[in-house]
This record gives sequence, C-alpha cells and structure tokens, in this order.
Amino acid sequence: MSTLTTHKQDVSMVARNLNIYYGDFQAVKDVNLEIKKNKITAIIGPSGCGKSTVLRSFNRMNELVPTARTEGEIIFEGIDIYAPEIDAVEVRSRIGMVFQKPNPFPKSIYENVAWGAKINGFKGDMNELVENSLRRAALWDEVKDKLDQSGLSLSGGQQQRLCIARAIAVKPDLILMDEPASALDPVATLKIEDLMRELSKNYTIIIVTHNMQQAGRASDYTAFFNMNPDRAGYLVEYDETAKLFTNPKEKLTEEYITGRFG
Amino acid sequence: MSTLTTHKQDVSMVARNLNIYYGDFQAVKDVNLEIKKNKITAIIGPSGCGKSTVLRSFNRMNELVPTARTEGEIIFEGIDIYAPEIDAVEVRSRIGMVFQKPNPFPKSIYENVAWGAKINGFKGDMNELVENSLRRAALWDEVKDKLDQSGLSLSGGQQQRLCIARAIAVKPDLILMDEPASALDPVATLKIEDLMRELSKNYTIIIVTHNMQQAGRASDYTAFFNMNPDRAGYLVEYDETAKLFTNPKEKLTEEYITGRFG
Amino acid sequence: MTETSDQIQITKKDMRRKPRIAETIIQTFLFACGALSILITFGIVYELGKEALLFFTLTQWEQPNKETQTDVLRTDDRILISTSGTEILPETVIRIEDEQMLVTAVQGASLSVIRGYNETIPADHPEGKELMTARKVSIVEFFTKTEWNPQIGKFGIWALVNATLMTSVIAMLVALPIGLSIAIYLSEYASDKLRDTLKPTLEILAGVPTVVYGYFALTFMTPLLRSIFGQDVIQIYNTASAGIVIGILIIPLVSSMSEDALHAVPLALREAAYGLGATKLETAFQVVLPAAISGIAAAFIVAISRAFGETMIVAIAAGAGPKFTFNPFESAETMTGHIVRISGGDLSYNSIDYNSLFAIGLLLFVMTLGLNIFSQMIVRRFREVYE
Amino acid sequence: MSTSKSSKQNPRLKARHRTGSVWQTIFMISTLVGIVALLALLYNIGDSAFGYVVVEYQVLPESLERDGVALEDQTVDQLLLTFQENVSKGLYRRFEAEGAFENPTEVDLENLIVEWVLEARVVEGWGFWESLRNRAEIQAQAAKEFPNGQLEMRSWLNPNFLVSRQSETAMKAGVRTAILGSLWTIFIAITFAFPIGVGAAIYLEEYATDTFINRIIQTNINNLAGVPSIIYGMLGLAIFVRALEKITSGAAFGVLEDPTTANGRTVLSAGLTLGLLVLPLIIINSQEAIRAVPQSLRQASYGLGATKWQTVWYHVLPNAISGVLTGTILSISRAIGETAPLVVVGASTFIREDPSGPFSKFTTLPIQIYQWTARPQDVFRNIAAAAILVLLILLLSLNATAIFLRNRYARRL
Amino acid sequence: MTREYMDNLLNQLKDDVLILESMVREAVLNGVKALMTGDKKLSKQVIRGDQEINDKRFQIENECLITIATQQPMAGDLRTLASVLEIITELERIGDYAKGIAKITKLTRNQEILPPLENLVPMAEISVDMLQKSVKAFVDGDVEAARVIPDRDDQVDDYFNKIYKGLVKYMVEDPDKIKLANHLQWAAHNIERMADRVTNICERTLFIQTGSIYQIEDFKDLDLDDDEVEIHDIN
Amino acid sequence: MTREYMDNLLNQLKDDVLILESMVREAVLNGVKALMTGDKKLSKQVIRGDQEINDKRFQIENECLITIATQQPMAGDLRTLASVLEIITELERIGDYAKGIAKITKLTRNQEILPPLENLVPMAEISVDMLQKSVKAFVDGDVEAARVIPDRDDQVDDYFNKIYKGLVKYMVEDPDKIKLANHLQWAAHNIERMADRVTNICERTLFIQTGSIYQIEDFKDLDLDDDEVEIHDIN
Ligand SMILES: Nc1ncnc2c1ncn2[C@@H]1O[C@H](COP(=O)(O)OP(=O)(O)OP(=O)(O)O)[C@@H](O)[C@H]1O
Ligand SMILES: Nc1ncnc2c1ncn2[C@@H]1O[C@H](COP(=O)(O)OP(=O)(O)OP(=O)(O)O)[C@@H](O)[C@H]1O
Ligand SMILES: [Mg+2]
Ligand SMILES: [Mg+2]
Ligand SMILES: O=P([O-])([O-])[O-]
Repeated sequence: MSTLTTHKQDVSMVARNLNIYYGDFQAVKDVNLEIKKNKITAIIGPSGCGKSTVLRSFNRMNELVPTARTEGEIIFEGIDIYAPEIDAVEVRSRIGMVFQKPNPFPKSIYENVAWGAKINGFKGDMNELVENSLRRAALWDEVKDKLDQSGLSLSGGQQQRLCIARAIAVKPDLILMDEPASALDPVATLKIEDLMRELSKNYTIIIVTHNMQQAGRASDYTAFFNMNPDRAGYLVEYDETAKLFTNPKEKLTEEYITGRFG
Repeated sequence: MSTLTTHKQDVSMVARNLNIYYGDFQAVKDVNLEIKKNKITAIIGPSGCGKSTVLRSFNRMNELVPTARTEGEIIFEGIDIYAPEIDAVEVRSRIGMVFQKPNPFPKSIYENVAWGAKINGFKGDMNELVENSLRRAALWDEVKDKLDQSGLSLSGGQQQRLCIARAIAVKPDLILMDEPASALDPVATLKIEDLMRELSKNYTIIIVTHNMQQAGRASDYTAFFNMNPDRAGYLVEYDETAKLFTNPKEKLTEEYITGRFG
Repeated sequence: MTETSDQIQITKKDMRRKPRIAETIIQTFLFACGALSILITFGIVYELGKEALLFFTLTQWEQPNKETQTDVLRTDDRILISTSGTEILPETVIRIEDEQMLVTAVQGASLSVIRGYNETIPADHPEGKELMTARKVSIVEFFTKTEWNPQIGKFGIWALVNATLMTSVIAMLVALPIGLSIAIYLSEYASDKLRDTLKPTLEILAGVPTVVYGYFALTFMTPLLRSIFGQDVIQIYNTASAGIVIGILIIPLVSSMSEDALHAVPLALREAAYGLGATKLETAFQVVLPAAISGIAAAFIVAISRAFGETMIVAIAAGAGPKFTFNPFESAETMTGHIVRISGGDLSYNSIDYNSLFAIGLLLFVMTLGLNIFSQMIVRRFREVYE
Repeated sequence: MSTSKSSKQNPRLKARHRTGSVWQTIFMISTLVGIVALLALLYNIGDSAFGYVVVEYQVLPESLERDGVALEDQTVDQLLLTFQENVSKGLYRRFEAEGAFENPTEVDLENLIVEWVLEARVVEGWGFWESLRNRAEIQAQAAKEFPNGQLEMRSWLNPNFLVSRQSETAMKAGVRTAILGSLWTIFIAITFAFPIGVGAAIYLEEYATDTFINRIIQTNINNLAGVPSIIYGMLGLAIFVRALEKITSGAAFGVLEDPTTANGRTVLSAGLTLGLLVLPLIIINSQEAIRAVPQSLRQASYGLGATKWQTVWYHVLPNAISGVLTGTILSISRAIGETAPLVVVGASTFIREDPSGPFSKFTTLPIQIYQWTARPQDVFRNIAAAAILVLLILLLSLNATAIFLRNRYARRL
Repeated sequence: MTREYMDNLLNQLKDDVLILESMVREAVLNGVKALMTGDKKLSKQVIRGDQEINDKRFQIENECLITIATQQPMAGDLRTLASVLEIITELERIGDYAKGIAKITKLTRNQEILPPLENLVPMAEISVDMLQKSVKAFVDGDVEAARVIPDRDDQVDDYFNKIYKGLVKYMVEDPDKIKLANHLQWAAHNIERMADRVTNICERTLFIQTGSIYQIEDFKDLDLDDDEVEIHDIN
Repeated sequence: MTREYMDNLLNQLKDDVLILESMVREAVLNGVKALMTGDKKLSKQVIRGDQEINDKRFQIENECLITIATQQPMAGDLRTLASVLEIITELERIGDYAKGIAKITKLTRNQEILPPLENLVPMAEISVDMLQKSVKAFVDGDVEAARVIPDRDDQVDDYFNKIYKGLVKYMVEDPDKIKLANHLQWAAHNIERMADRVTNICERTLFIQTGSIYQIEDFKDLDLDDDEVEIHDIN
C-alpha cells in the first residue's frame, strides 16, 4: 500500500488538502494537519469556522449529512479512510466520537457501555469489558452499584463520562470529541478534562472547543481555524498548545487568544 | 419610614435573610447581600446552587413560578420590593432583566426597543429613546440602517445587545443578567463584557455566570454561592472580585476558583 | 440625604400596586372557557348515564307480538287476544295506551287483569290498540347474552361488541405493521424532502371523511375481496372489508404519530449509535425504536380507540342487523353501526330502542375513555424522558 | 483496515449490511402500500363519478326542439312553453301553485322537463376506466341490449349537480341543499367553538396554575378529543335536540319554521353538536400553538414590566395565531366530514328546501353521501361518488389554506 | 477590537511602572547628591523614600496578579504582565541601591568625599538616563531602543573603573582614607549595578515583543580564556 | 479533587526550583572553594556553570508562563506561580554571586588569600543552608520555617563584619594588600547579599500561604535616628 510509506510512527492521523462542502458552499478549505499519537489536539476558532465539520470528517460522520461532500485525503494509521473500499461503519468503530451534549441511550448503564461492543461482534467477557471501560472513564466507583439504572438517571457530568466509557468499549484508537464539556458546569468540566489527560496515555484525542481556556488546559496541540469572508474555514496555525498560547506565530492567532478579534 | 434609615448612598440593593422555597424544597437559605451602586456584581457557584433563583427574586420574576415562595427582605433603593403594597409589574420595570439566550421579540429592531417603553407609558420622543438605547448598547452603528428589520435577523451577539438595549429603554436602575453570554461564542462574549463595563457607569448590574473567568473579567464584586448537602444554596463569600480571585477568605472559595471543588 | 429620601418617596409611590380591572375580567372569562370542557364531559356522562340507567331500571314496554295490536277486545277486566303465542304470564304488567294493568290470569287468548295499575287511570280502549308488556333488562343479561334484538327483547351486547372487536382487530392487523413500517421508513430512511412530501400525502388519507371510506369499502374493497375469495364465501356486507378499510383509515394515524415519536428521538442518539459503528438498521431498531417505544405504544392505543369508535365505515359496509359470528366474511353490526342505524330511523324517545342506544353509547364511551387515559399515561412518561 | 488490523475486521459486517437492506425494502414496500391505498381510494371515486351510461327516455330530447333550437339551448320562456305543452294540465297547475314558475332559472326548468317530460332513466353504467379502455365493446353491447337507450359519456359531477336539489331520480339529484347545510352547520360550529376554544387554550397555557381543578380540565379536554364522534351525536341528541328543543327548534323565539317537524333536529342543533365535537380539537391545537411560543418571549415581556394580559396579547397571541388558525381550519375539515353524529342528531334523509336559518331542518354533504351509498340502486353510487368529489375538493381547499397559513406566518422563533 | 477594559488595565500598569521608575530615578539622583554634598537630610529622605518605592512595587505586583487572575491574559498580554513583574523587581532593587548610596552618606560621617568620586555624578546621570529610556522603551514596546540602550553600559563601566582605580590609589597613598574610600567605592558599585539592571529591563522589552529571552550581556562570559576579569563583573 | 494535571505541573515546577536551588548551592560552595584553594579550574567550571543556571531559570520561567497562559491559575496557585517567578530570579542572582566569587579567584592571580577570609567558609555554609531551607520551606509551604530562617541572617552579617574589619586591618597595615583585600571583600559581600536573597525567598513563601507580602527586614530602616548604619546595608 503506497500510503503506508508516508506513515510516521508518532502520527495517528493526517489530513491532506481537506476540502469540505455542504452543497455548493465550501465550509472547509485546504486543511493539512498531522494529529500526533497519544496526544490531545484541540481545535479552536470562531463560531462557524468549520471546527465541527472538520472533526466529523475524521470518522465520516459527515456522510450522514446528505449534502456534505469531502475532498482530499484523511489518512488514519496509514490508510485513506475515504478510499472506496473502506466501510464507513468500520471506520466509526475505530474512531470513536463523544458529542457536545451527553447523549446516553435510554437504556441501563450496563447496556449503554455494552451495546457498541455487542453490535461490533465482541465475543469476550462483557462484564469485564463494561467494568474496564467504566473504570477508564473514571465512572466505575460512582455507578458500580447501579449498573441496571437508566443512563439518563446520572448527572450531566456523569452522563458525559458514560458516553466516553461507551466509546472506549468499542476499543477505538482515536476519540473525537465535539465540545464535550460545553453543556457541563465548571466542576464537571474540569473532571472531564482530567479524564482526557488520563485517557491520552492510551488514546489519541481530538477535541473541538469553543472555550479557549479549555484548549489551553486540556490539550497538547492546538489548531486554530478561522474563516474567510466567504465563510470557508481554514487552518491558521497549528502548534504545541504551550507555544500557541504564549507565543503564537500568526498575528490573527494572537488577536484571537487575547480576545481582540473581530 | 424605618427602611429608609438603613439606606446607604453607595448601595443599590440589599437582600436580608433571603430564603426562597420551591414548594417544600428550600432552594436558597439566609442570604444577606449588599449590591453596590454602579458596580458589576457577579454571582458564581456550582450548578443548582440557586444563583438564578436569587437573581430572579431580585425583580420578583420568581413569582411567575407558581410554587416559588420568597421570605426575607429585598430592599431596592430603600424600598422592600416584597412589601404588600408594591406592584411586581412596576418592580420589573425598575429592575430590568437580560436572559441567558438572546430573546428578541419577533418584531422589528425598532419595535423591540420601543415596546417596553410604550407599555410603561413612555410619552417622549420614541425615536430618540430608541436611538439612545441602541447607542448605549453599542449597537446603533450596526443597525441604524435596518431598524425595520426583524430583531431575529441579527447575529447572536447582536441579538443579546438588542435585548440589553430593550432593557435600557425602560430606564431601569438595575439590570439583572442571567448568564447573558453563555449562548455566545468567545468573541461575542467579550463584546458583551466590554458593554457591561461601559454600562456600569450608569447602571448597577448583577450578573449570574457559570464561567468563573467571566466573573473575573467582567465584575467588580463577586458573590460565591454553594449548596448544602440538602441542596439549599447559601452565600459562601462576597468580596471584591480582585480580592476573591487572588486571595479568597474561605477555603471553599479557593477550592472552587482553583478548580479543586467537589 | 433629604434629597435622596424625596427621590425614594417618589419611587415608592410609583411602585405601588395599581388596580387592573380589565385583567381580572379577562381572566375570569378565560377560566369560564376552560371550565366549559368539564361541563361537556359532565353532560356526556350525565346524559349517557341517565338514559342508560333508564334502560336498566325503568320499565321497558315491548310488543311481545305484533299481531296482538289489531285484535284486542276489551271487556271490564278481561282482555282478549285473538292470537296466542304471547309470552304474557300472570304477574306480568301490560300496557295499552297509557293504562297499565297487572295480569292475574291467562286463559288461552284472554287475560284477566287488574286495571289502573300503578295509579294509571283506566280508560277506554277500543279495538285495535297496541298492547305492550313490561320488563326490565338486567345488567347481567346485557353483558352475558350474545343476541341483540330489541324487537323481541333480546339485549345481549356481545353481538355488537364482538363485531366491534372483529373489525378492530382486522383493522389493527392492517394498520399497525404497515403504519409502523411507514413511520420507520419516513423517519430513518427517507430523505427530508421525501419525508416532507410523503407524510402530508399520507395524512390526506386521515383527512378523508369516513363516509368516503365507507363508500370505498362497499364499492371497492368488498368487490375486491369477493373477486379474490369468491362471491359465495363473502357476503355483500361483511366485517372483513370494513375492518381492512378501517385499517387503511388508521394507517396514517399510526404512521404519523409513530413517526412523530421516532422523530422526537434526538439526533444525538442516532449520532451516538453511528459513532459506535452501528449500521442504519441497528440504529433504527435497537436505539431509536426503543427510545420511542412509549410514543409508539400510545399511537397504537389511540389507533385501537379510534377503530372502536369508527362508525360510518361499519355502518355502510359491515351490514345491518346484529349477529354474533366469528366469520369475518359474514355481515355483522358493530356498536357504532347499530347506534347510527337505529337513530337514523324515526326514533321515538322513551322507547326501549332509544334507551338501549345510550347503554351501548355509555359502554363505548367507557371503553374509549379507558384507552385514551391509558395512552395519555404512556405519553406522559414518554415526555419526561427527554426533558 | 490496515494490515495489522484487518484481522480485527468485523466478519459480521457484510451480514449486518445485508439484513439492513432487507428491512429497508420491507419498509419501502409498506410505504408504497399506504400510497397505493390512497390512490385506490381516489381511483375508485373517480371511476364511479365518470363513465358511459345508457339512458332511456320516455320522450326523446330531440323531439322537443323548438324553433329549431335544441332543448339545452332554449331560453327560459321557450323552456316554459316546452314544459307546458308536454305535461298534463293538472301537473302544470300544481307546479304553478307551488310557485315554481316565478322567476325560474333555465336549470330549474330543464330539470322539470327532464323529470316529467323526458323521464330519463339510467339503465346501465360503466366505470370510467372501463369506459376509456373498452369503448367499442361498450358501444356494441349498449346497441345490442338497449336499442332504445342512448349511450352517453356522463360526468356525474357537473354544474347541474352542484345547483340542483335532492331528488328521487339519480339523474336529477344534486347537492345544493347539502352544501348549504354543511356550510350552515360549520358556520355555527365555528362561531361557537373558536372563541371558547382559544379562550380555554389561553387560560390553560397562560393562566392556569397547577391546581386540582386545572389538572382536571386539562385531562378532560385530552379525553374529550378521543371520544368517538358518535358519542357527541348522542350528547347532541340528548341535549340540543331534546332538552333544549324549545331553543333549538326556534320555538322560544317564535320562529318555528316548520311546524310539521317542530322538534330540535335543526341546523342549530347540528352546528352546536359539531361545535362540541371540534372544541377539544381547537383547544388542543391552540394550546400547542401557544406552547410553541418560546417561554423566553414571555420572560422578556415580563422582564420589561408587562402585565400578564399585555404579554398574552402582544406576544403570545401574535406568535401563536398562525398555529391557532391552522388548527382551527383542520378542525373545520374534520367537522365538515363528520357523518355519524349528524345522523344521530337527526339529519333529514330527504329534504328539498334550502336551509334558511338556524332553525331549518338540515342535511349535509356526508349525510347525503351516506344515504346515496346506502341505496340499493347502483346509479346512486355514481352520484355518491360525485358528491364525494365535491366534499374532497372542499376539504383539499381548506387544507391548502391551512398549509398556506402555516407557511405564510411561520416565524423563526 | 474588544477588551477595552483589559487594555485600560495594562495601560494603567504601564503608567504605574513609569511612576515607579520616576520615583526610583529621583531616589538615585538624590542619593548621589546627598552623598556628594554630605546632605544628611536628603539622605534620610532617600532612605525613608525607599519604603514608598517598595510599597509602590508591591502595589503594582498585586495589580499584576489581579489582572492575571481575573483577565486570563495570553501571549503578548501575558508576557507584558510577566515582564512588569520582573521590571518592578529590578526597579525596586535600584531603589535599594539609591538607599545604599544614601546610607553611605551616614557612614562617611562628615568626612570630605574623595576627588575620584567626582565621576559619580556623570556616571549616575548616564545610568539614570539609561533607566528612564529603558522603561520608556518597555512602555512603548520599542524594540530598537531596547536593543541599543545596554551598549552605554560600557561608559558606566569606564566611570566605575576610574572611580575604583582612583579610590584604590587613595587607599594606597593614605591608609587613613582606606575606610572612607572603601565606603565610597560601594556607591560607585551601586550605580554600576543599576546600569546592569537596566540591561535586564531591556531584555524584557525584547521578550515581550519577540517572545524569546535575549541575554544581552552574557556572551561576555564565554571568552573565559581572556583573563581580563574586571572588578565590576564580580557583583 | 480534580486538576491532577495542574497539580502535576505545579509539582514539576517546584521540583525544577529545587533543582535550580541545588545547582546554585553547588555553584556557591564551589565558588568559595575555588577562591579559598585558588583552584582556577574549579573557578572556570563555576563560571561556565552559571550559563546552565541561567538556562534553567529561563526554562522554569517559561514553564511558569505557559502554566499561567494555559491553566488559568487563581488564588493560591497563582501566588505560587508568581512566587516561582520571583524565586528563580533570586536564585539566578545568587548564581551570579557564585560566579562573581569564582571570578575573584582569577583577580587574585595566585596570591595567597588573607586570613580573615577563613570566615568565608562557615559564612557560606550558613548561607547555603539558609538557602536550601528557604527553598524547601517554599516547596513545602512551611510558613513557620519561612518565618525563622531569615533570623540567621545576623550570623551571616557577623561573619561579614569580621571579614570586613579583618580585611580593612590588612589594608591599613599593608598597602600592597589593598587591592587583594578589596577584591576579597567582594566575596564576603556576595555571600552576604545571598543571605539577603534568602529573606526574599522566605517572604514569598509567606505570601503564598497568607496572601500578603511581609517585608521581613524592612522595619530595620525605620529607626533611622540610630546612626549605626552597617556596611552590609549599603548593598
Ligand atoms: N448540515 C449542514 N448543511 C449546510 N451547512 C452546514 C451544515 N453544517 C454546518 N454548516 C455550515 O458549515 C460551516 C461550518 O460549520 P461548523 O458547524 O463546522 O462550524 P463550527 O466551527 O463547529 O461552529 P460552532 O463553533 O458554532 O460549532 C458553517 O458556516 C455552517 O453554517
Ligand atoms: N421552578 C422550579 N421548581 C422547583 N425547583 C426549582 C425550580 N427552579 C429551580 N429549582 C431548583 O432550585 C435549585 C436552584 O436552582 P437555580 O436554577 O436557581 O440554580 P442555578 O444556580 O441557577 O443553577 P444553574 O447554574 O444550573 O443555572 C435547584 O435545585 C433547582 O432544581
Ligand atoms: Mg461546532
Ligand atoms: Mg441558572
Ligand atoms: O542586588 P544585587 O546588586 O546584589 O544583585
């Protein structure tokens, strides 16, 4: 496979010349990005600059929008996930996703975690898998006595951790998170951020956030997107978070992070 | 009048032994607070600690919740607004309110601003009032050419400023804001904060916010609420923002603002 | 300080309560509007109940034998009936015009009576007057017998209920699977555009008056069934045809309500499932459907209730004349069909026919009310999940 | 995917996709069934409303030419003469006494001629579809079996049908009385139910607190909406027709219109019954429209120092009105199609007189359809189909209005 | 262009830094003047004034911390605030030098000061000028100025050497003057140190504007084989 | 208890401060040793090593800024970070003192050092001990320790006075030794300054824990009428 040759060891995913359209409207333009393995990468930028769009193109969730069209390559672990022979369902079981609002299934906590693994043909010890996933999501202690209660009975922050546990249970390599804490209060938010740090030992994480402070706190790398006057989003700067927040290369980035934008 | 004697020049509103119940459940317990005139006071605290409840008791909006019951005194400009002879409708025209999600009326921009003044019997030059209010809300330049367009045609941040203009047009002395920027992106948020600073020259402002950083940036005084195990909210600490964020008196406050809470 | 306190005085005066009479009047009027609904329900229960009670408690007058009408011969305390074969026994109360009499003895075609029974006034009864006998219909009889024929004093409700159940079951067999499938297709598979076209199109079906469906059943469905199963097997009026067409009528109700329930399942849940690597069907069956199950259940129950209450289709297509049969290809009369047929004729108030209708109506009301309350309970639970 | 991982590839994936397609097909077929049912309904009605018929005349229309003018083209005076010449004196005098010749229209006279002179009779008919397909065969068959008959392509739905009154003869029967009856009852129903319904909705949504009585009211209304319509008919029968007979018959106002049937089975009773029937629908629809007005608008209004009624009047109602109207129109279309309750309330089976006011006897379109459908003769099915078309067109235009309203006033809130 | 309030805060801080600088500058000049003229009162005033400088410094530091705590400064803003923290430390230290010089006035106990100290006045004037310019460069964000100001340190060093050598000469010639000369030598030392501090301030200006710390002076230490260690290098 | 990552960062920073402190400590002891033994190589090593200290200091400073920029520290956290910034400045300066002492080794040019300098070793040891303890107090947040450590400054001052007086005596007695004695006096001065820096570090510890700046030493300056200005006060 020719794509394999360009695959670097510490890189999990590469976007090459990524262009995304909704119908005639170009939402994302010429994005090139290398996501580092076992690191947390944050995507920030003003509203509507295409952060979510880019993120959702990373596991072909965009395809659920009928008008969406993706051009360019997204190479995950050396393979172009948009290649015709690749199955989107399969891609999504490799690249998990956590959403803005906690969205547990209206099933029991146990089933919430087990379901994804079950449909993906998991054959092992399900109890163990559920426990492990919940432990990793730092939720086990809080729910171990009520696994048969509805996932909806948990608090917002717990629900979000349940969603993370659910994503982990499918054993993805990469987890995409679209503003995973924006519906939570500050305390729950910090808990999720702590959890992300913990998870990044084993997973690559990409997180979209509106909250600059959160990007600063919780990420190793930050990508700053902006949009042209024609509303097409593009990548302005991509760097280590520490660098980008103390000494960005681009004036636009500096304006944005110091709050002197627009 | 006995209440008058305790009225201080630099104090706009005083809450004394404020207790608020929803049915049997006590949501707020024994709050005592002095709101300084022409300052911005922020109310922060974990989710559900009664911030909104307290805020809404300040202009008797709580009464719209049938089960809500308020005990204690709220003394605004020397008058107990819960005194039996005081009319809630009048109170609300003196103490304006801006809500979490921008909620302009589905009318023209002009009418949005004018309506409140009209029903409150404003007799002067309406055009002038509308222009002044919009100017104060830092919106005039952006909308002056399209006053007859729907308020809903504006962007989120502009809508929120329109709501502020609308509140100002009724000529309140005090403006209550319940998470006025939580539905906005960071850029629009900073604009609203700048606007609040500007407004505080003429108005007393109380703002509830989930966002500690926002409280820091945008307020002169901060009240930190917490809740008991029985979920009744109470005031933990109330101080100048600068003091509270650098050197809080209470350990709980320190834990909360440094993110080591709960 | 004085200046300030002046200012405050003014403020206080301004904030004082003002009377708002118009507001009070408006509010009272609006309350009256709302309260009217209670009056209506009360009216329904009262009227149905009152007449039904009459049906069960009041003396019903029936003509035991039509022929007796013409052949009554009056003597002082004897009444001669030319044809026998009547069910009149001693102790029976009979009535001729407004006079009631207590039968003391029966001798062939002549009855001995005590006249002026129950303080009615004895009067002259020329020949050819109608003779009626009194009886009460017991609740037990009402609920246990399977023959309904007021003419001969048979009041077994099962003849009617059975037909109602038959048409309803047939209707459900048609409507539930098809309706639910349509709902799933529209909500999970169809593009937004297709959904926005198909859903209203199907809802047109629901908006077509039921009398039209009755027509459709009689002139299309019945001939169709007969051409399939044979003219001999299927009667012109039959419950199968009516049931199928009720099913068609109800399809849009089921599909529309179920689709609403499916549609109300947040997109976020579907995304969560897709994000875990689920296929469309797995998402639809294992995530969306269970999440909407109470809404769908409510839709089903409302559909059943609707089928119970459906009138015109059965009135036109199911046949006239109560019959206790389990053969869907025979004619039978449902509760509603019976009501509408009987009341459509020249109905005299205070007759046993009139009263019996209200007994049927009350039963129908109670049945549908129960179903509706049940479905509302389900819906209420369903609302709470996502709020 | 990648070589190292392909072993992990889910072997069941293909099977999963296959199951998916099977079910998708099932769902699609079901949807098609629904659509087909609708089409069959329309086809069936259309098929009966048009098609070849063989008409036999007592007197051939051609023989009634006057001054070389065909019957259809004659003026009122000519028609009057034609009629007078061809019927017995007694009959003519009877009609004269009834006032049939004071300002008669061409249609009236033509109908009289058709009924009493031509005595046209449909002896055989074919469906529309068949008529188109087997034209030649039908012509042959008609010529063979009905040598006296005339084969013509008939549209049962025609202008005469709309303006004619009820008749014992299918050829001459029309829906004029029924349409007027429908309009009258609906008008009364809406006049009664709309203000009360909207008022109740406002009360429940804006004023009612969570008290016992209000909960009862709400539950009640929800239940009323699910009560079978025939029950409303029985309620109407018991209350309006019987208990309030004095009022609904007009006797209380001294305007008893038809002493022969001096009872409560009038337009007014029917209208009020339909009013009761649609009241819960209007309330629920209006409640939904009112509830759809975001709470934030109310809060904004209160926050500016508005009173409750100001809030309702200036913000809630303007934003809910399109929903309220849409709901009301949909309720009207429900009421227009209702048959059973009106049968129970006592619609007249056969009247020729137009309703002249709330105290007239009445019939309505669906009642008319029901009666025609229930007749044993096949020709009445044809006019029933025509009447159904009239009813459907009426309903469709109402629904179109509702959709138009919904789109026109739909606001982004 | 938002964050007016934040900009105001930053400008306020910069103004405060300017005020602190002017306080320090005056202290240095007065200290030197008191020493040269043996003006005990002036010296006392300088010593007393140091407390004000310290207070001002802590006030600014406090404001910096408040700004950091409440305003979430990033990038350039944050570097500015961090630099203010550094610069006020330097200024406070310079204030201490002035106090030290003033104290020498006491130690000299009415003795006539020695002639080499004549050089102290121009030395102090140059240093003070450098200080003022460096703080101005900081406030204006003037990278060019910040780059060149430290060059004048050589002049200050020259004066120091002159004074030092002159004083040593006095010591050698007249052992009675040893104590006095020794004390006076401290005065020169303090001014010399002050000029070094100016270098640090300039470094900060460069840091704010460029994001990296330049150590303007340090290349000197690298040529260690050149044994020319100068007295002013040993702190 | 959340914010593990933040706690890790703070602990990392504290560890770095400890490392910097140990580097500085070693530099001071080595500098003194090189001076006392005339060990040129060691002195060179100390001078070279100063660059590492500077680098370490800038690394820590940078990490502090990154932490402030990314972690929104408040209250205690923020005071800690601000204090780290101050403390590393102090440590870096102490490193400079060590370098200065090492440079004196060169200036003495193989001359035998003078006996009063014997006191330098214990003086340095006490100071170094104070330094170590103060940094430890900072890392541990030990308010009590931070309060008492500065008291030992008096001992350091005593040593300084001894050395100073001894050296002056040598100067007076032997004008040839003036230059040498003068140079050696700087070494003592540097150690004395170092002890003062320790006081600053302790002030910071108190600041973190209590939220207010205590100026531990400054009350001394207030009794100005007491004319006993000591040489170590003049910087
Ligand atoms: N389904 C869609 N159809 C058409 N346009 C869309 C769709 N989703 C997003 N867009 C457009 O694409 C652009 C990028 O949207 P996207 O949601 O990716 O932005 P974002 O950066 O995530 O914004 P936010 O911060 O508000 O979440 C926007 O202009 C948006 O209007
Ligand atoms: N209408 C109500 N009826 C009953 N309980 C209520 C009502 N509104 C709020 N509460 C309860 O009162 C408490 C305080 O609620 P409130 O909305 O004031 O909290 P908050 O601090 O504003 O929370 P948040 O940060 O989530 O907005 C909570 O426990 C909440 O559940
Ligand atoms: Mg987004
Ligand atoms: Mg709140
Ligand atoms: O304060 P110092 O001059 O000794 O660094």
